[in-house]
Parts: sequence; structure tokens; C-alpha cells
Amino acid sequence: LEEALIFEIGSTETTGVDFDEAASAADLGPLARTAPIGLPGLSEAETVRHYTRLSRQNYAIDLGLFPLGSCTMKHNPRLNEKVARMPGFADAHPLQPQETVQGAYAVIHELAEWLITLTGMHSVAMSPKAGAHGELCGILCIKAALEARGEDRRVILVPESAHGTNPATAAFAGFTVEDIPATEAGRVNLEALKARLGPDVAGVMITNPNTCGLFERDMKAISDAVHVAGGYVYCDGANFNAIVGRVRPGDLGVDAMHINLHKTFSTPHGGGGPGSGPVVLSEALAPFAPLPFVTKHAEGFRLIEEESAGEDHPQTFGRMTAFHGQMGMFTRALTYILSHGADGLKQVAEDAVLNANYVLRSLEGVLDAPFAASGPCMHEALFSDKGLAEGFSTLDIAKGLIDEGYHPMTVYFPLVVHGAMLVEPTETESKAALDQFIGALRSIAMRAKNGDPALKSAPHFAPRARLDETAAARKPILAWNEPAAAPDTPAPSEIGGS
Amino acid sequence: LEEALIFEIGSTETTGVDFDEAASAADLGPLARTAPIGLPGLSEAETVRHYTRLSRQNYAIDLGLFPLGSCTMKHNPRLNEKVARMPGFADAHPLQPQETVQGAYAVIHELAEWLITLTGMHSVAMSPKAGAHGELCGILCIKAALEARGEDRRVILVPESAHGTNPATAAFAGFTVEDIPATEAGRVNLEALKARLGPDVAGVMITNPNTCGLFERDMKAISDAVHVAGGYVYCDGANFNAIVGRVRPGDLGVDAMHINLHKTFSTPHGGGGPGSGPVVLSEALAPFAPLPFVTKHAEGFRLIEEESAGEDHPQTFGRMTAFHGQMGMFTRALTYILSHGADGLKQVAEDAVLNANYVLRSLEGVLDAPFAASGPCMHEALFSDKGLAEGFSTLDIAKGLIDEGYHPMTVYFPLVVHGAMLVEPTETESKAALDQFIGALRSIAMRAKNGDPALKSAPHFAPRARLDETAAARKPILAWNEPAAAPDTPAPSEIGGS
Amino acid sequence: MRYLPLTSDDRSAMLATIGAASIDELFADVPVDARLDGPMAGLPMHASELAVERHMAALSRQNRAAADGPFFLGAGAYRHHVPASVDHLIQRGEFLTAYTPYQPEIAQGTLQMLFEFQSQVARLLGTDVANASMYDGSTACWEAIVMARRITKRGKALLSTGLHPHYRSVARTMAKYTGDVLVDGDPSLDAGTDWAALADKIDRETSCVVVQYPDILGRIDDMTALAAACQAAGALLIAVVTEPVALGLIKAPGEMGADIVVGEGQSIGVGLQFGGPYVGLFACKTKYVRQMPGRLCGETVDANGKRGFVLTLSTREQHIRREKATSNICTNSGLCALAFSIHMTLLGEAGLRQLAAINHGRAKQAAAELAKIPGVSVLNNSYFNEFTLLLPTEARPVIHKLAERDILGGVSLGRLYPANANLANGLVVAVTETVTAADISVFAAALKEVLA
Amino acid sequence: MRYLPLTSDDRSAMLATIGAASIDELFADVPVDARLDGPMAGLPMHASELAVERHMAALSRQNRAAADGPFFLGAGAYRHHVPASVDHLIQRGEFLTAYTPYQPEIAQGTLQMLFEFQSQVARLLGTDVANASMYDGSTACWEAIVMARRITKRGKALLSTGLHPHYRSVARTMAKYTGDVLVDGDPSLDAGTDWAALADKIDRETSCVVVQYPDILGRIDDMTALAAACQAAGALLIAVVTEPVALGLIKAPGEMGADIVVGEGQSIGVGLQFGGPYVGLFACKTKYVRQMPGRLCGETVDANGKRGFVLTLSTREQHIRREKATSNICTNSGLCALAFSIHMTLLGEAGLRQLAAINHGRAKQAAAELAKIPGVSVLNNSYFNEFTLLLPTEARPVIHKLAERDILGGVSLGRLYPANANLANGLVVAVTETVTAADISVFAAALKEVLA
Repeated sequence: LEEALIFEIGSTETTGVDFDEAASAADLGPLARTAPIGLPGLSEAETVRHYTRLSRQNYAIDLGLFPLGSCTMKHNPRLNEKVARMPGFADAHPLQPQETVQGAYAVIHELAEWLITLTGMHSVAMSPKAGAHGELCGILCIKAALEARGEDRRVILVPESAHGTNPATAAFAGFTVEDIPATEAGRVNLEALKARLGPDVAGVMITNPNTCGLFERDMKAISDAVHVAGGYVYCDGANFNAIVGRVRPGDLGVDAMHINLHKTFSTPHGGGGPGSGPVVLSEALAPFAPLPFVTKHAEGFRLIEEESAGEDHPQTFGRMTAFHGQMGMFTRALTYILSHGADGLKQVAEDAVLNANYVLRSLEGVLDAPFAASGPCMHEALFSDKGLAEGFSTLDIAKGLIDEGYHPMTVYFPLVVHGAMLVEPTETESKAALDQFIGALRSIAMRAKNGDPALKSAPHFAPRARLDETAAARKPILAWNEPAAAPDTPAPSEIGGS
Repeated sequence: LEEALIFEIGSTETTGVDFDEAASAADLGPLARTAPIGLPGLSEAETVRHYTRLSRQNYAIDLGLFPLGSCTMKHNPRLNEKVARMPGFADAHPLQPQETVQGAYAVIHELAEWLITLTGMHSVAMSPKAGAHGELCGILCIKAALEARGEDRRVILVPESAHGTNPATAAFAGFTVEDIPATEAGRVNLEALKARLGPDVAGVMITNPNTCGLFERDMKAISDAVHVAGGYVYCDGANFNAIVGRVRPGDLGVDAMHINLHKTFSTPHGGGGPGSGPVVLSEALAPFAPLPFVTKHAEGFRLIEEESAGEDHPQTFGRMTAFHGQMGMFTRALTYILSHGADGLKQVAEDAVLNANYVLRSLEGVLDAPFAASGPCMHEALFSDKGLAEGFSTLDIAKGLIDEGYHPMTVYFPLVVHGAMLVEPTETESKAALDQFIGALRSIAMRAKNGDPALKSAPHFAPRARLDETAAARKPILAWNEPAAAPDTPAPSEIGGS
Repeated sequence: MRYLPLTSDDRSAMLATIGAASIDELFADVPVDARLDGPMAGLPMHASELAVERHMAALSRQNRAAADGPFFLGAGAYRHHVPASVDHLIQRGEFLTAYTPYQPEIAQGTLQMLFEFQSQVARLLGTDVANASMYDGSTACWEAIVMARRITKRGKALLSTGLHPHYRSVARTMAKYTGDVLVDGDPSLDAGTDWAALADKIDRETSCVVVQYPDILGRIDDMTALAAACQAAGALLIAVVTEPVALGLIKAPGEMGADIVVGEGQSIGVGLQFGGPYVGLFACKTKYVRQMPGRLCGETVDANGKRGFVLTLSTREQHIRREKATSNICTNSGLCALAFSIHMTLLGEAGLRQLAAINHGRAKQAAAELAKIPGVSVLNNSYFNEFTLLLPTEARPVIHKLAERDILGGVSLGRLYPANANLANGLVVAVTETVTAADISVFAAALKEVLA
Repeated sequence: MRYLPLTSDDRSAMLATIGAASIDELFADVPVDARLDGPMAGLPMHASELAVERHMAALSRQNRAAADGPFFLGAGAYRHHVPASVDHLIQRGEFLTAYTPYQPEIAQGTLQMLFEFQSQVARLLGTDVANASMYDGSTACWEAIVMARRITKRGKALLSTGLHPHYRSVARTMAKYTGDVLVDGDPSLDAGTDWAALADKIDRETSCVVVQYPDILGRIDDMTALAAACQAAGALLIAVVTEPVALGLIKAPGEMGADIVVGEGQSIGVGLQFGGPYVGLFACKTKYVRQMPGRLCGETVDANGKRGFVLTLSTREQHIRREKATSNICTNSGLCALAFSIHMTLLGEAGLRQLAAINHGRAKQAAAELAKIPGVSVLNNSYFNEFTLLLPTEARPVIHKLAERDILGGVSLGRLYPANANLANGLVVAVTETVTAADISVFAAALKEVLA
């Protein structure tokens, strides 16, 4: 299971692409590229083989349950892929004349309407390219709203259990970040939050359902308190999949929330991206939403960009990306939404929550579940490393799961729990698949409790054993370089020289 | 690496397909199906996972060199797949009005023209569904031609080295099959053939290049002799890939030859099919070609089928299949042919032959190569089991190759060589890939010569160890059946009753 | 060239290893005057992917795709919606680019799939066993007739007039050469099948009776009595199913006593594809399995006792038996069988039943609407998703007039039976779940206009 | 519902295990008045794959796809032919449906690919190292400006007027909140770049100079002198490449001394996709690597000493550093990076050079033909595959008139700079290998007509 690098098997003379003509001579003078670039080529057959083989070293949702908590690895329908490749979507240019891309605008608008309705919000900014980009969008809206009000509030409150992106986003936009502690029950401490509110507080960033997999019961009270204090409520919507169709964040006083289309709405993760993070906005923040966006009129759809923004949308904080956002994800998400409909989306939330609670209750006897007593969880079940044998950790359980044929759950997150294991099965797993997973996790947990030494060196059946991440970071090798001639095959000149 | 059967994981109540409406009540009376059918269903997510996992238990050309002799496992370009799925091809009905499918007829006609030109023949029957079906087509043309001449010739001569389909085909069409021996050099014995010719001989079926990987030097002489004796020459064109663009079978006196589009022209094998076997015909046999076929006229293309055959093509022997043949393979093959062009196809033959000779010469020192002395081979290199240690066979070498990460070569075929190993690398393998394969095969050959006992139980690193084929044939289990209740979980009633 | 990895340097080095001065030396066995020098004259040279794709796309656009407008063609090939996941999965390189599973240790993916396919087909057709697929329905039908001869040692086959005329043509072609006697004919425009009359014709020479279900005119009937008549006479009943979706709603031929059931599996998973590749279904009673043509996959165990699958009973096949083989077939329609099996797995029994019910309901709706047109009537007294309309005029020109309006309105009996004037006014109309209510209205309105 | 495997029986059994009487009990933490009972009102219910596909196909057909006719748009997004094998490979479930490679033992496919991608990008851009990709070119550009501030501890960025106006907008948006000072402006209609003027503006407050290459008007220039001026002043030179194919023919920014090179990788492997998802390229000198935003993949060994790859230097990232992270980014554009890397591997250096040469040649041909039209001239004194035409009239209405003739004739400067009347007659025309000679003739003839 070793696959050489393209730099080791390819050659700069080989190509897997044909052209119908010879290149004509260029007249670019000194700008002409003369030095070798060093890009290896392969024939098509070799290319297909290289990447096919590489792909087989990956685990993926297509191969089995992928219970990464807070990452929502649900099934990615193949219809989504087919639709995204329709020529009117895949082969259209973002700057085509508006009359030639009405269908694309219709997709953006139709998806926007769904997102607004499902969240009970006033409007939506579609262009953010990922969840973290969406957070930035929401925070910039808040900043713009404060500026419009002429207020200089510099503090954003962030609960301990927040995603790491939340404080990073706030800091990036120039805010000071302050933590709010969690209660014993794994939720935001409402009293502590209220106590901190004041004229310097721009708002809060809160994740709901939170990263402990719990619904913030006091969400509405939090929102009300923040609003009374003159702040805004940003909700991290990464976990919207737990409540879609059952709860509207707009009813809970949220001012801005990003939606990860690749989580709730099944667009593929692709080994780390692309994501897509539209942000729904309250009426208070809507005037500040970024350009461009699509509006519907009797004669068709219209794109609002710099030219017309002056009259239509004068308070916009500006553009966040070059074009319209992740169109390819919009087509997929809309396809998914239309497939499920209002009834199906509700079922999605219910089954996701049901599956998570089933895992929680099936395993709480063998793994410590710190918040199990505080009631049902939402879409993910949280466990800790309490009770493992001396010297055994969450990491060992994770690596042991690999040998059972599973991708591990999220580990060491959220930080509020020691040695956290966060399991999110999603709604697309069957009961049979869950039972098998529960059995596997139970067996590994028992081995970790009984101190089975073999577990310490897991995985044994993966393409690689545990990798040395420390060495990688200490002296980073980030690009391939021609290896120096190996000592056992010295070049003749070297022999002569030494 | 075990994947349960759909019957073990699915349920007749589950479905992975939605419909927009409830089924209306049917009024089919006693014909209505009432009893359960027993077809398990899976959700889409489970379905994708089941088949994705299953697929990973296969070896394929996308994963590595696949040197099955006479099967021509070359790279299958992905452009072919894309083109075959264009809606005008994939979503058109074979009985659409002719004016609505001119593009489809154009594909059939354009491919037909290429095949005629490349083979130097008079015409081509496009509808045969596979190589063996093509053989039948050719033999039926011969039979029809003989009938038209009023002659009752009942013998078809088939050299020993022929594909097994050749005698099966002749017998199926009512001919008596007689073998012709091979020379020491692995070719047809011209004198023996000539001696057998006579007024009872309908023709010969000959494979060229033959199954020993050798070109039949005397092909023209054979054809001439058969023609003089009043017979016809059928050439098995499975190995046309060795000579495409370099030699035209029409120049060698061939009357009929099928072309395996999945061999020479890169359409995918798909785990055993579908194939496609157009048959090129000499002027003598062309009048008997089957319906339907496409002709070109000033106003467009026309389909000749039963209606107009009376005047246009009165001597046809009839229809071989319901519709036009393997349209999906025509689009792929034409795409491949246009991609290569006349220059590329010639290069295909040359590289295929070069690769095979490279394998032959690189391994003749370690494996017995019975015909190596008689000169270069064509597209495949033949070895025998001579010289292996006592108790070691060709099969052990094949299974050993699996552990080296390769699909074995063709084994025990052709029958003229003991313990034959027929290696066909094809033109789409790089020199580096060949060198690696040669190294692996050399190492296994040495182990078989030295009697390494571990080789006898290979493969050790495959999804399965050697399978018991005898047991499978003795008491065939050809369909899944509900297992009887296991003895340790008896149904309550059984307990009561016993 | 993009599919050829050898560089000029590689070629030179390899020739040196071989000990040949030039490529041409490797072709020394080819007589000099048959050896071509340069690229063949008069043919285009290699082309870029872009150029080839453009050329083929232009040809594709010269076809009217079924999805481009109202579409009512059937007669042996049916348009059903195929889920996107089917095409995704069959394109996995491990399925697409594998060969026949000759080395079962590294082909369990294909083999298990075939075992599942065989099991699904046997259940769907109501038989004991099925093979790993044939070229298509028409060749499967002909192979069944030959198989019946092998079993019964008789040479006369009675073909229902309701058998697809192209299937009949294929059988006739083959019979000419195998020596079978076929008794057949064109259908008459009756509301019901010819099966009762067929039962009367069975005699001691009869190897088999071949009926289609639903038949070419869309008619369906109970074959229990016919099966009994066959059995009494020692003949086999062969049932042909060209629309397997029907079997979600109506009884399977095997349930009613058919000995061999063959079919065209294209409806499930494969798509129209202008006629091919399709997937022939072939199933029979267990007792006939060793006379069956084609590949079979069977369950076994490996050296470690693990369940596994292999190709089996290959002693029937050409590569072992040569001229004594049950047929000359040496491929199946593996990839199409995979598509069939995946689609069937997605449907499951519940989905198949619902799909069938929707097809039937939609067809009833269309029949009712079309029968309202003055002069137009529905022939059938029963049907699944396809029925025969009788028009007041010849159907062939009507079809072309409808095509001008971008409606593909069915298959005329005039095209299927060009020599039979009695049938010229018949139009076979298929209505699947892909047909909308709007399509039906548009069709009815246009037909009314054309006939006015 | 087809994506939901739980049956009603499963749900009941699972609730029993959990000890809940109903699903609603699991939502007990949601305040009752925020809990919705039935499906949300006013929204459609679930739909079949067939119905959804039909709906989306209808919307797709309301767009004029680039392949439908002559097409000359660029300005930051370029239409190139993407080999079919690229799309095949990125759809392999193991790539498509994997997550961020947090568990490297079972993610070597993604990780090795990212390492190869980083290596390819670094070589192409002429730099030492590259990251594992960003959202797109515009956000990469802004991140580079922020990175320059981190490195130089200065807050003033000079933007070339040749920088894509949308990139400028993004930078302005972000600068409003980070507090950076941007010096920018609209381009003037000069034949050459504004780089010399830019060099004069560098001062001790300057964190970076940002230039685009080729720039928004298609102009190319040598940046060696500018790089030297930056270095002398302790500022960084950031080069932005929106058309990486150009680098097959012209010198890489890194070669000419750029400190950070960012770009839009969409041209290679990704396609137009109406603007996204695209793939941001981000590369720099080794010494700045710990100030780089985004993911990085590095080589290491496993416990058995085998080479392997991991995400590395994550101490720069948000999940470790929270508010002290180099950026808030926590995805890359993995699948697009894969497409880029596959396409680049297929091309190889030889193919890329040829592709670039063909683009340039085709553009020269188009420029020559278009410049023959009375009143039309080409602004640029040098260009790669895109140049600016000066029309005798406003370009925006011309574009619409051409669209009526089914020609997409470029991007008007009027659309890019609506507030700047000086630029209204400018038309940016891109010509790639997908443009045929016939396309050019048709375009030239139509433009002549429209201007007449």
C-alpha cells in the first residue's frame, strides 16, 4: 500500500493531454519562461491509476460510518453531483450578462428562500465560502450595524464550548474576545453572561445546539438579555442539522447564523472542502449584508452588485469574495432540500437526534457520559476518558476504532470535557449499522479499561501506523524535492572527488 | 473484508427510491401479484456503501497492470464514458422515427467506415453483441453464401490453437468441426490444412495473430488455398489490436472477421461484459449480412430493416438481435478511434507488440518460452511451466502474482503449450510498470523453481484464499435462500413441538 | 498521445533489450507487401479530447433525446428513471475496468454482485435459478428455444403471435441454421392473447411454446392453463418478459408454471441507450440448470472456510467443451447486470411494487384520455403500462407528424410488421412513470389534431 | 424517504432502548413554544429524484452554457477544457466523501494528494512552499495582505490599479475591519502596467505591494524592479495570478522576486461553475511559512518508518490558537485542489507549456482580427490570453446585443467599474484553447455589425 509520488513516477516530457495544433512561437521577449518548471506529467492511464490507488488509502462515508462529532458526515446523494454538473450550472461564467443566467440566479434565490424560511429569519447572505467565512460575514454585519449606530463596542463574548473559529473570527475582525464559562450541565452560564453584558459588549457568539451536543435551553433568554444590553446574537449554525424543520433560530432571537451547507444539507466534504456558509440575518442586520445578491422582480432575477448597490443596498459592508459564492454547493444543497421537502427535513433532525441518543444510551454503561444525566442529547453523544486504565487515553480508543473498520469520532473536543469523544452518527445510518458500531466501540472501551497493551500501538490494519506529527512540525517538509544522490549510488564525479 | 449479501442486510419494506404519488389501486383481477417476491431494499446511503465496498474486492486495470493474455486489458479512457452518456445517445429509443435519430445513425456509419478502412474489407455487420456473437454472424454469412451457391459443405476446419468459441460457434450453426494441428513453431500447419481441403469443407476459422501470440505467416497462402477449394476464411479478430493500423486483414484474403471493440478499441470490460463484436466482411459475404444496418444518402442516413430489406438487401440471413447492437460501445469505440487517429492506432499496435516482446525477452531466461526461438511475438508473450520444481504449477505462479499486487496472466491457455502462461501487457503500460511487473514475475518464478512452500498456499494478501471450485460445481448454490433457523435460536413453536 | 505512456527514449531502450533494430523488425512475420508503412491514408490523424468531445456532442445533438419532450415509446425498450447512484456506482473503476472474474480471490466484488443479481432475477421471475445474464432479451429468447430442444430432444417450437417481431426474427434466423421448426405468425387485432389457440397446437413434436408477457400489443393473460398443457405434452413453456417492471404488479411467469423465463432487463437500471447494451435475463427450474447457457456464479468457501463466490458449472461452456458447449457465449452483460442489480436494490420490493403501480395507473390515465379522441379506441382488455391504440388511419405517417410537433407518440405496428396491412392502423403506446399528466394532454391534443 | 434508512419499527425499538416515549421527548430542551409540530407550513413536501432532477434541469436550461456558442469571458474566471478523467477521479467516493484528514492513518489518499498539490503549486508559482489551498483567489489575496501586516508589522498596502476590482473590493471590505490602510484606484487605459508608479509610492509604512499578473486588462510586465524596490523598503511584494495557465509561457512571479504569490486555480481542472467553488493558491518563501494562513500538509514517517503525510504546523490554526490564530479558516478547497492537481499531472510541464502557447497564439489571432474592425483597437502592448479592446462606444450595451446573437463577447469595463465613465468603452476579451477560429470570425463579424 505504497504509492509513489507523481514526482517520482512522472516526467516533464510526458503528457496525458493532446492538442490539435502545434504551439505557435511566442514573442514575449524577456518575460518568456525559459527555466524548467519541474512539473511531472503522466499518461492518462497512469494518472487514473495513481489517483485511484491513492483514493483507496482514504476512509470515507461511502465506506462506512464516519461518526466525527460536529462534522456531520452524512450520506452525500449522487443526484446532487449529477445536478451540479448540468451544463447550465457547471459551464456558466459568473460575469455573463444577466439575461443569460436567469436559471443560476433562480437557484440562488430559491435556496435563499428555503434557508430564510427554515430558520425563520429575515434574509440571507449567500456568498460566504465556508462556515468560518460565514462567521466573519455575521460579525462584520454586527460591526457595520454598530458603526451605523455610531457605537464603538469592542467585546464579543464567547462561551467556553464554542468552536475555535468563533474567537478567531471575532479577533480577526478586531474585537476583544472574552470567555463565558459553562454550567455543570454543559450549557452557557446564563447568569455569568448576563453579568458581563454592558455598553462595551458588541454581542455574543454561541453555538446551538452546542458542542456538547446539547440544546441551549436558555437561548431565548440569552438573546433577550443581549438585545436589551444593545448587543447582537451570533449563532454558530454548524449543528443546525439537529433542529432543521423542528426549530427556527429566528424564534429564539438570533441575529445572524451561518449554515454549513456541507453539514446540514449534504454537500460533499471532499477531504476538507470546499464548504459553503450562507448566513441568515435578522431584520436588524440585513441592511449590512455583503454584495452581490439576487433579487426577484416581475421581469426576472436581478443581481445586485456594486453598480446598483448604491440605491438598493447602500449600507452593505462590501464584498467578501470575487463572485457569487459556492454555486456548485448551492445546486447540491437545493437538490437535497427539494428531495427531502419540509416533511423530510423534519425527519432528518428527528432521526439524527434519535440515532445520537441511541448511541448515548447504548454506551453510557461502558463509557463515561458526563452530561447524560441532564437529559437527552441532540445530534451527537459526548463521552469522556474517565475510567480508562492507567496510561490509556481517548487517542487509543480512536486508533483502536480504526482497526475495527471505523473512522474515529471527534476527540479532545469540546475542551470542556477531559479526553472528550464526540460521536455524531447522523440520520443516514441504519439501526443495524449503529448496533455494529456500538458493539465495536464497546469492545474497544473494554480493552482500554482492561489495559490491553495491543491497543496502545493501534492501528495495525490501516495503510499506515501512527504517524510522527511532532517530527513533521519540527522540521516541516512541505514540498517534494529531488533527493540528493543516495550514498550507495554516488555519481562518478563524487567518487573521483572524495 | 466481508460484505454481507443484500438479502442479509436489506428488507422488503425499505426503499432507496421515492415517488411523487401513491399508487392507485390496480384492477388486474387474478393476475395481480399477491405473494411476496422477496426482493430486499436498501436506502440510498446503504446501497452506495454496499456496492462501493464490494467494488474494493475487485482487481481492475485502474488499479494496476492486468496482463491477461488474449483479453487485452488496456486503459479505458474516461472520455469514452462521458460521450456514451450524452443524452442524444444514452436517452434515445431504438425505434424512434428515423428523422429524430440521425446523429445515432451517423455514429454507427462513421464507426463502420473506420472498421472497413482499418481492415481493408468490403463492409461490416455492426449488430453482433460480442465476439462470440460476431463469430456466429460470420459463420452464418458463410452458410448463407454456400446455400446461395447451392452447395452443402458441412465441415469447418479449426486449428488447435483456436479460441474455444470457434468450434462452439461452428457446431452451433450445424457444422462438423475438424481440428488442424499446429507446427512446432506454434503456427497452423499449412500442409495439413491444404491436405484436408475439399468439396465438403465450408471454410476455416483461424485466429490471427494466433493464441500463441504469433502472426500466421502463411495467412495469405492459407486463404488462397481455401478459396481455391471453394471455402471461406473466417478470422478470429480478437487479437486485431496487435496489427491495427499496420496490417489490413483484407489484404490477406480474409472473408469475415469479428472485432472485439472492448479489446482493440478500449470499451470497458465491466467484469465480463457487455462486449461488442462487429464483423467485417469480404465482398463475397457482404450480401448476406444481417439486419438492420445504416446507409448514407444525400438526404441523410437511412436504417435498412425488414421493411426495405426486400429490395435493398434481399439475401440477408436475418436479424441477430432485437435492435442495432451495442450502441453504447459504438460511441465509446468511435471516441477512442477519433482520439487516436490513423497515426495513433498504428502506434497502438507497435507499442503493444513492443511491450510484449520486452516482457518476452526480459523473462525468457527465467521462464520457458516455447516459441521464443521462432522470432518476435506479437502482442502477447507465451511461457510454459517447464522447469518448475516438482509439485509446482502454473497455478501457483498465478496465485503468487496476486500477492505481488498483480492480476495473473492467462493460464492453461492456449492448450498447445503445457501449463501455458500468456502475458499481454497492452500498449497502455509504461516501461516502469513493465519493469516492476517483470521483477515480480521473475521473483515468483524463482520461488516456484526453488520450491518455496509458501507459494503453494498463495494468495495470502487477497480478500479470499483459494476458493473451492469443485465444491461449488458439485452441489451448486446459485441463489440466496433464507437460512434455516440456526439450532441455537429455535423458534418457540419448535421448542414446544419437539 | 494521451493514452500511450512510452516515450521515444523508452522505445529505444526496450528495442535494445529485445535486440531488435527497429519496431518494424518485430513485425517480420507479416509479409512485406501486407505491411503498411506510414499511417493509413485517407484517415484523420489523432485529435485532442476537446475536438473529439465536440464532434461527438454535435452528433448527439442531432438526436432527439427522450427527455426533450413527450415520449411514449416502448415495444421492447422502456424509459424509466434511473437513480443517479446507479450510474455513479457502475463507473467505479473496480467494476468498470475489471475483466471476467477468472481469479476469484481478487474478483469477489463482481462475483458477489452476480450472485445477488441471479438471486434477484430468480425471485422476480418466479423461478428457482437464473444465470449471470445474457446479451439481451432477444438472444436469451433464442437460447431458450435451443435449450428446450436440448432438454426435450424435439425440434418444433410454437411462438405466440404476441412475441416481439424482432425476437421472432432472431429466432427465425437461428432456426434456419440449427434446423429447428418454428410455428409463428403475425398477431391479430384481438383484445386478448392467442394462448388458448396455441395450447391446441401443442403436439408430441413440440419442444416448447414461447409466449410474451405482457405481449407485443401490451396484453396480459394467465399462463397457468398453457403451462399445464405444455407439461401434459412434455413440452416446455418459455415465457418472455420485455418489461420486468410489470412483475411488481402482476404474477411472475414462474409462479404460473413457466419452465424457462427469459427477459430483457433494460427497464431496470440500464436506460434506453438506442438499443444496447442491454441485459438478457435467463432463469429456469433447478432441474434444467446444467442445460442452461451462459455464465453462472455459485457460492463456495475458501481455503480458510470463508464464504466466497466463483464462476461455476463451466463444464457447460465453450472454453472447456469447445464444440460440445451449451452455447458459444463467452461474455455476459456484466456491467448492465450490475446496473440492474443496484437499481433493484434501491427499489426493493416495496419500491418495485409502487413503481409498477404508478406505471399502470399512468397508463390507464393515458388510455382513457386517448380513447376519447374520435375514431380512436384501445384494443386491449388488459394491460400493464403499454397498450395498443387503433387509429382511424395508418399509424406510421401519424408518428412522423407527431414527431414534427416534438412528440414521440409510440411505435406503429406498421413499422414492426411492414408487410401486414391489417395491422397498419395500430399504435403501441407505452406510459411509464417518466410521463407526466401534461405529456398525456399534449399528446392527446396533438393526436386529435393530426387525425382531424 | 430514500436517504433515511430507519424504519418505523427501528424508531420504536430505539426509543424503547433510550427510554423515551416519543421523538418529541428528545427535544424536551427546546422551549415548547419554539418547537414546531408538523412540517413547516408553506413549503413543498419531499419529492422524487425524477421530479427534482426535472426541476433543476429546467433551471439549468435557463442558462446559456459557455459551450452553447462563441465564448470570450475571462476577467478572473477562464474556460479551459478539463479532461474527463479529472471529473471521474474526483467523484471517487473515497475522495468525494472523506472529511478533513484528521486521522492520517486512514487519510493518506487525501494527504499525499495535498502534498503533491503543494509541490506543484510552489513550482508553478516559482516559490518555495505553498499551502493546501484557500477558498479562492480573492480571499487568498486578502489573506496575503493580512499576512504581510503580521510579518512587517506595518499597516499600509499599495494595490495596483490592475488588480481585479472584485479582489480590491474584498480587500477593502476586510481592511475596513482589520484597520489596514489600502492605497488603490481604478486603472487608466494605458498600454502598460502601473508598476513603475507603484514602486515610487513605497514608503516605510508600506506592508506590501499587490500586483496582478497578467492584470485585469490582460497586461503583463516584469516585476523584478518592483520586487527590488519592495525589498529595499522592507515591504513585501504580493503577486496575484488569476490565470495560472499563463505561467506555462511567462515567468513565474516567484522567479522575479515576489515574496508571496497567490492565485485563483480555477483555470486548471475546476471549470467555470458560475463562480465557485474555486481554489485559492497561496505560496510564499520558506521563511514566512509560520505566518501563512490555511492548512499545510507535511511529510513524516509512521511508527514503522514508512513515509507518510500529515497536516502540520496546526499551531497556527484556529482550533489550537483560537483568537491568536493566523486566520479563522478551517477548510481548504480540497476537492478543487484535487481537480487542479490531477489536471496538472495530466498536463505535465510539456502539456502546460503547449496549452499556454496555444492560448497565447489563439489570443493573438483574435486580437488581430478584432483590431481590423473600424474604430476598434487593442489597448495592450503585451498580453497572454486576454486583452482589452477599446470600442468606439460604450461596451456594456454592446455585450447585450452580442448576447442576443448568442455570442458572449467578453467582460465590459463598464460592468467591472460602473462608476468610472472613462473606462466605459473598454472590453476585456479572453481567448482560450476552447475558442475556435470560427468562433473568432463569428465574433468579429457580429461586433462589426453591432458597432456599425
